[in-house]
Amino acid sequence: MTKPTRTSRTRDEDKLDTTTSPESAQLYDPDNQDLSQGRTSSLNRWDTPWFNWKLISGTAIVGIIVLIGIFGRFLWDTELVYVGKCPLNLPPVGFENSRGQTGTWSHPFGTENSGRDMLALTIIGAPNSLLVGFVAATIGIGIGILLGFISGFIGGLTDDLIRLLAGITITVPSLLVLIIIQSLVEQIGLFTMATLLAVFAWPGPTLVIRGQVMSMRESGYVQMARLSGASPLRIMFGEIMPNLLPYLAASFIGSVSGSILAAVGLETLGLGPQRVPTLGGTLYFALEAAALLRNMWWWLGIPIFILSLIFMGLLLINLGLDEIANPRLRKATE
Amino acid sequence: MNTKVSQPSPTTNLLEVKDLRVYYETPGGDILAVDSIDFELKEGETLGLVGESGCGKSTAAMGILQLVQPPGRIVSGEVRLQGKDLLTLSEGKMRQLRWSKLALIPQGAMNSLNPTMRIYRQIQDVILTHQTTGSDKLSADQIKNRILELLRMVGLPERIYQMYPHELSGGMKQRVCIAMAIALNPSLIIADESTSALDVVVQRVVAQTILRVKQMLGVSMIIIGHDMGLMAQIVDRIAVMYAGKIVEIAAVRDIFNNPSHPYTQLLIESIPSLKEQKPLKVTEGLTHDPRHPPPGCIFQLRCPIVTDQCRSIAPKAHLIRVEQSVACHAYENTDVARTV
Amino acid sequence: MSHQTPLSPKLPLVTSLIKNMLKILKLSCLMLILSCSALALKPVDRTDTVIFDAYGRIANPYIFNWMVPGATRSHGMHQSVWEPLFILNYETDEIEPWLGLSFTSNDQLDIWTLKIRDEVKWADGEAYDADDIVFTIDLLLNDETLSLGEAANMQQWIGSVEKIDPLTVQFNLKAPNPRFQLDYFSVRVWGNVVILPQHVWQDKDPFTFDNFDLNRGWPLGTGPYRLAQATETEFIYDRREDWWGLETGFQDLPQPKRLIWVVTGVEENRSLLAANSELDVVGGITLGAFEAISAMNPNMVAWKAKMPYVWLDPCPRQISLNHTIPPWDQPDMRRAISLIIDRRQIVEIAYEGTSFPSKSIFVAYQGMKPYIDAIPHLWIPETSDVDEGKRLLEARGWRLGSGKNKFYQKEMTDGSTQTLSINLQTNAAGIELRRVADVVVEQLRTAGINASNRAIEGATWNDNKAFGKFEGVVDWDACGSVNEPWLTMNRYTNQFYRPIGARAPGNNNFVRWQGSKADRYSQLVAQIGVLPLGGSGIEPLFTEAMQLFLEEQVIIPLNQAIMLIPFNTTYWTGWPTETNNYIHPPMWWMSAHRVIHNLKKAR
Amino acid sequence: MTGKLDDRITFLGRKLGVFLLTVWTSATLIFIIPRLAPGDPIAAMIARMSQQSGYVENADKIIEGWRERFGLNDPPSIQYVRYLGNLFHFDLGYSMASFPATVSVMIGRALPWTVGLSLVSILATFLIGNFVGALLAWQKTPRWIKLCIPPTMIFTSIPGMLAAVALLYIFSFQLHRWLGLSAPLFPLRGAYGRGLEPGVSWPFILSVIHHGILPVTSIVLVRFGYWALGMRGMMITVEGEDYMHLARAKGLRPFYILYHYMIRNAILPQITGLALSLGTMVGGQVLVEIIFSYPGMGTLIYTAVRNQDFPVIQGATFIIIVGTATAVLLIDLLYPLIDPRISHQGK
Repeated sequence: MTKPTRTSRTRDEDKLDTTTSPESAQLYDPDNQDLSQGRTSSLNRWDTPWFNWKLISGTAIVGIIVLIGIFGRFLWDTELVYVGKCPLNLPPVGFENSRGQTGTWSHPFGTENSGRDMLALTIIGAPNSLLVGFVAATIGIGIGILLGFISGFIGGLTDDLIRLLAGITITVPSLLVLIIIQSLVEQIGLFTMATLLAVFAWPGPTLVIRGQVMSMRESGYVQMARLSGASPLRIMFGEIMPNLLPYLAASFIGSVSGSILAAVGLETLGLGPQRVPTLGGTLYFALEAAALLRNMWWWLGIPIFILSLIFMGLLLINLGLDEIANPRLRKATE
Repeated sequence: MNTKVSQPSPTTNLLEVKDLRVYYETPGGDILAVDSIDFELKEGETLGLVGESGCGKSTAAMGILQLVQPPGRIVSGEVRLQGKDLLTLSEGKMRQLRWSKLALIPQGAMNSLNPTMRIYRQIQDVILTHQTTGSDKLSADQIKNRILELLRMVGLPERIYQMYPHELSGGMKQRVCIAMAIALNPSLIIADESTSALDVVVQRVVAQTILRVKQMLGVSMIIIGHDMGLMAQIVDRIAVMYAGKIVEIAAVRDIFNNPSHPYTQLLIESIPSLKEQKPLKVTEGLTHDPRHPPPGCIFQLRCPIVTDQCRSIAPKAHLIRVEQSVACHAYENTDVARTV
Repeated sequence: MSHQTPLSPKLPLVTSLIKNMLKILKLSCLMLILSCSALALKPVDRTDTVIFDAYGRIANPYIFNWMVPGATRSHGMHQSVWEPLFILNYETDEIEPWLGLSFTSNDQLDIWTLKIRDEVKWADGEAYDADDIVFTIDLLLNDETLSLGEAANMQQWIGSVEKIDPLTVQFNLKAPNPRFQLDYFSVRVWGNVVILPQHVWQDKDPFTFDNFDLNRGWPLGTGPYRLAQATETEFIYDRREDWWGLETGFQDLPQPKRLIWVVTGVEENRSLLAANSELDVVGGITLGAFEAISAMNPNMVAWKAKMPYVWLDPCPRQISLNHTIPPWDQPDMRRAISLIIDRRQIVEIAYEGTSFPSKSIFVAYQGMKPYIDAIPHLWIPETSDVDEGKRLLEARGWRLGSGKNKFYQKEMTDGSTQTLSINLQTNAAGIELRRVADVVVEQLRTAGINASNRAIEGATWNDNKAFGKFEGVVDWDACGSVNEPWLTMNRYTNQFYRPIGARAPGNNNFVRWQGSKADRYSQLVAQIGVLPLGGSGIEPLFTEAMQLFLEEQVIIPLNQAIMLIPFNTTYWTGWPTETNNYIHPPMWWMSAHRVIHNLKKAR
Repeated sequence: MTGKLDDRITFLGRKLGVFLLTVWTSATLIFIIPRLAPGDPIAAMIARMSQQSGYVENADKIIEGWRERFGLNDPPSIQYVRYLGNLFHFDLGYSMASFPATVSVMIGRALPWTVGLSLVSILATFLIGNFVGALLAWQKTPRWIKLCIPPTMIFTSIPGMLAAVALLYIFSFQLHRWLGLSAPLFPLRGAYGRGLEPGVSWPFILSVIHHGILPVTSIVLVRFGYWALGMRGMMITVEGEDYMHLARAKGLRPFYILYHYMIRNAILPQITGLALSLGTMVGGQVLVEIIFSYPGMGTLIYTAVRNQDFPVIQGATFIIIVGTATAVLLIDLLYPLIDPRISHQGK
């Protein structure tokens, strides 16, 4: 029996190699794949699962907001986000406020009742919101990965303990803890805020990653790796991690939007950073000043629109990643 | 239940498939999963459909059942069941025809039963769905008795009735599927790789059950699979598929004794034998891109006897002896009577 | 008091567990199934009803014991059911009699005699007399824990109280107090001591008695209305045709047949209610909201007919710097801040023009005018003087940083460089102080001080002040005086000085002002404290004390507090306004009795 | 059903153990956490009094009196033991900020509203979300529906309270003006109409429903998308299952397949989420309740936290903790009954 040398072969040949095993005459493929899947992916280099319009458009939306944050400050005077730098209550260009003032090009998005410029707020506030979300999610998912892997891989008492910890964190009302921690912290900046939110961002990912790790631990290739004497670290990061990657990416993005939502919620209650312009903080001022009633729709409308954009972008990225992680979803949308 | 009402077709063919094409749409072009296949099935006959994975045999079955799922689609062809072209039927008409005329014993027996429904309900729902509103409506008791009878027929104990699928073994599940398939006395049962996921002993049991049921009911069957050994024992004729085309179709005996198409020969040769160790020939050669089949013969890339003609002209099916037709240029001059 | 289980009865474990769980369940069900009030409400026309704003959520709507601190009383009770003895009228600066006729003292100001009206009756027909007053005061005097409302104050001043005759009560004070009537019996601000019906309260535990049983007529009061229904969000009062005041000819019955106080929620919400004429009086709202509802409903009026519409609230806003933390321990440094701050900009931005810069440390009421006007040269100039402020900073060795660091810096003795910075704490409960602080912070930063602000929860904010854990706060702790200066001045005397880490009593002098000038100031204030109200000897003492106070820049006054109280004239007229100023306008004060009697049907 | 009795008892014991441990630890945390913040609840209470009346004389004496009364001068260990003891009796004590109301009474009054609001909105969200998700994934859904649904998901990206404000503005304030009606379509505030007595009467019930529509809508609007996306994913997974293939081959009616084969299987994981939402619902919807002046638990807890009203924070959060932990416990215990594939034998 001539064993073919693997090195020079393409993936397709390998596949063929297994389809006709020498042990039986069965033309047996364990996956029972039909023609529509599997082969197509390797045939066209543009046909990778990562080339997903949802992922791309979502990334584009988020990217634009980041770019505005980076380059906007060179194009617009961002000092205008501070109190008293502009006339109060101006409408956006082309509109009129209830006092009959019309919008001017010096404040194209209008201003609010403390004389903050809405355009500057957008330029500074939108990336700030994203930043808080990303930092909180990074910490949260980081802890989630660490604990999830430990829990799922080691199991036993450690697993019980971590699950208990997660359970408790989920049961204790976050608002209570956040308000109290805030009173202990000297000055609340974006990073403090993000760290606070991360305290509540980890249990979800931990539990889910734990489940995934546990099911993967039992899967064939991990067993094989273990039999071949790979170290647990190598198995974790060499074998399991790459397979979890699209999934982790999706839950990271989910965690980003969750953290942004939580941050905006806190800010909207007036519990955010003080002098740092944030979208939630703008909403707080708008709600406290009865902006709707005053027909200052731009005051609420612009932050809500930006937030919706951010969330939509993240949602699209998440859906895209979901489809990459789960080919069935992809199939359904093609 | 009387299934043989009328036969407008003058022949005794139960099923005629003509030029059936099923393509899958992909960004890189259509995959020709089933590319113009023709065959017929007589009353009471059993046809085996063999071929390697991905050759389109299951797709062909789905084409007959009209259950091709997007992105797949039936491009053209005729599927005549008792003379009626199924492809022209409306969705509703087709739905009524399914199972009452055309039943399926699915592949992947492990997961073919709804995990959240008890066994009896899954059998009961086909009976209830296809029950005409008229006088032959069965009472609850009658239905229950019928289900128990079906379970007995496939050799399952009565307690199965109340169970959930996860409580059954793979073989038992597959026999439940068989019981379900015969619930309405269909004219044709398609068994799609019904035994492939089972271990060898259970495979035999299931195969025997299929055989027994077939003998009891005299139903026509298409059995799809890749275990030539198993096939030999249950089917009357075998159709060999390669890359969406039927390359050879013949009676079981002829396939084994006189495998004519080079691909069939490779298949037969690869059946292991204890007496001699044979090299694995099928592994040689390349498969083509299913979206862009090469001009000429479909098997040219792997064919040991390939000629220049094969690379440009697609071979027609040649009837080399009674009931054995082969699509290969090698038999150009041995045509017995007519092309199929 | 038992130390093991304050306020929790001991029961056998299982019984109490089940009992308590059932209790919550039962209450939940009861609330839905059973009617809360036994008296069916008869329908009353909207035109005969006045609807008031009861502000935010009422924590315990079924407790009408005003002496426990959690109980609410401004949801109609002390505006329509419980009547005051006297009312201080801010507009006339007079103390008007109501249930009381006169309250006079001896020359030493330590024996006060109260005479009340004849024929005053509780709603159940019992007489309201000296016994009730003596009972109430004794109850407060006997509270060793000092935890009942006003108990501490009563015990601070009153040695004994005695009934002279059914309509006369004599208070024997521990020390002279010229403000005894004013502070505790005249609705000086918001409310005052409410007299309890002895025949209801005599056998009750004043700490836990809820005083709520509509069938028995509780809460019992003397006013022209009785509580008809109390729910989570609504308090309905119906007119009593047998009010004592009608029978004695004191006053006619008020015109409204029904008064309703509703819990309104956020500003949007109550503004919309007002615009829809579902609310006749709105609690304070912002200028923007007022302009919006005025545009929708032309019948809205406020204290002033035009911009800025507002009425002054008694508690002016200020910055308090911690006198123990360098560099703010230097009066010059504090003054520099005061000079740099542009009070008019604060008013324009934080209040959108609806407030007024504070000239003095006092509220600019009619009654305070003589004192404020007495020393015009001492008060804060109209405009800011940033240059002078910077000069003061530079005189103290601070140098403006260059380039990136634009803040003032100073080489310290240990060689390090310190940046001039200040953190201002505000109470997160309201947005107003935060907005003021936001403006101040920008002004200070522009001038070269690295200022920041931080809103913190009320309880923490309060503690930080009391224990001295702050650099600066935006607050209103000079609040107190409304028609005489002593009360505010007394809050900064050295008797209240506590070191950092010890609680400043009642947040008095929490800035921790001390030293020889503070001592002299305290002496002067003590002398003012025993002079009769409005007495001629006050002025020289006052002038000297304020001079010391301002030299030291003990606090930095910012602006007057404001209240924009919209009234809806669709159904009712006769609301107090600047041109019809028979009384001050806050409708959550006990003085609202005057307004309710003055309302006229609009159609 | 292969589990032996012993295994089941061990399983039950472990789950109960985790339940009790969670409740105890969380209860301890909610004892400690509020006390970490600097600030004295009693002083805060007096400070609020001073906000009403300008200046409270003798505040320090009053504070001392009330601290003693609430046992706040005792060492923390004694307070803790007393607290646990009281919790064990389910005795939640008196509120500090609104003494002498007991925490039980305050919760008892707030709970029905929150449970009512949350229950309706959670169930509605669950039903609508899963229905929409199912429609999105179902092959036979008309194309126009599939095109119409995704835009509604935009609401998912708006914080709930903003949706509440927007709804309030449109339906309670502007719409009737645009339509020329004299009264708003929906009430602006509260849980039931003015002048109605709570009780079992049609006007009251109708009024409760009328008042509940906007709050419920604002919650449903922002939440249903999450359910829909989850359901869609599950449906697509189910769609690819072999039994779906067989179901179609069986010639079953499309709706029958949708309900009995797809939804029944796809909804199982969603039920876990539902149970968790139901467990946490006693916490209320802080922002939405505040905006609609809805007298529920969310407002109660929010106010208590801001006032540092220890007993109310502890009492209310304890109920949430017990609720959540019970939901988790019940999921573990009851899920095998819902999903026949899973038995107690699981790891």
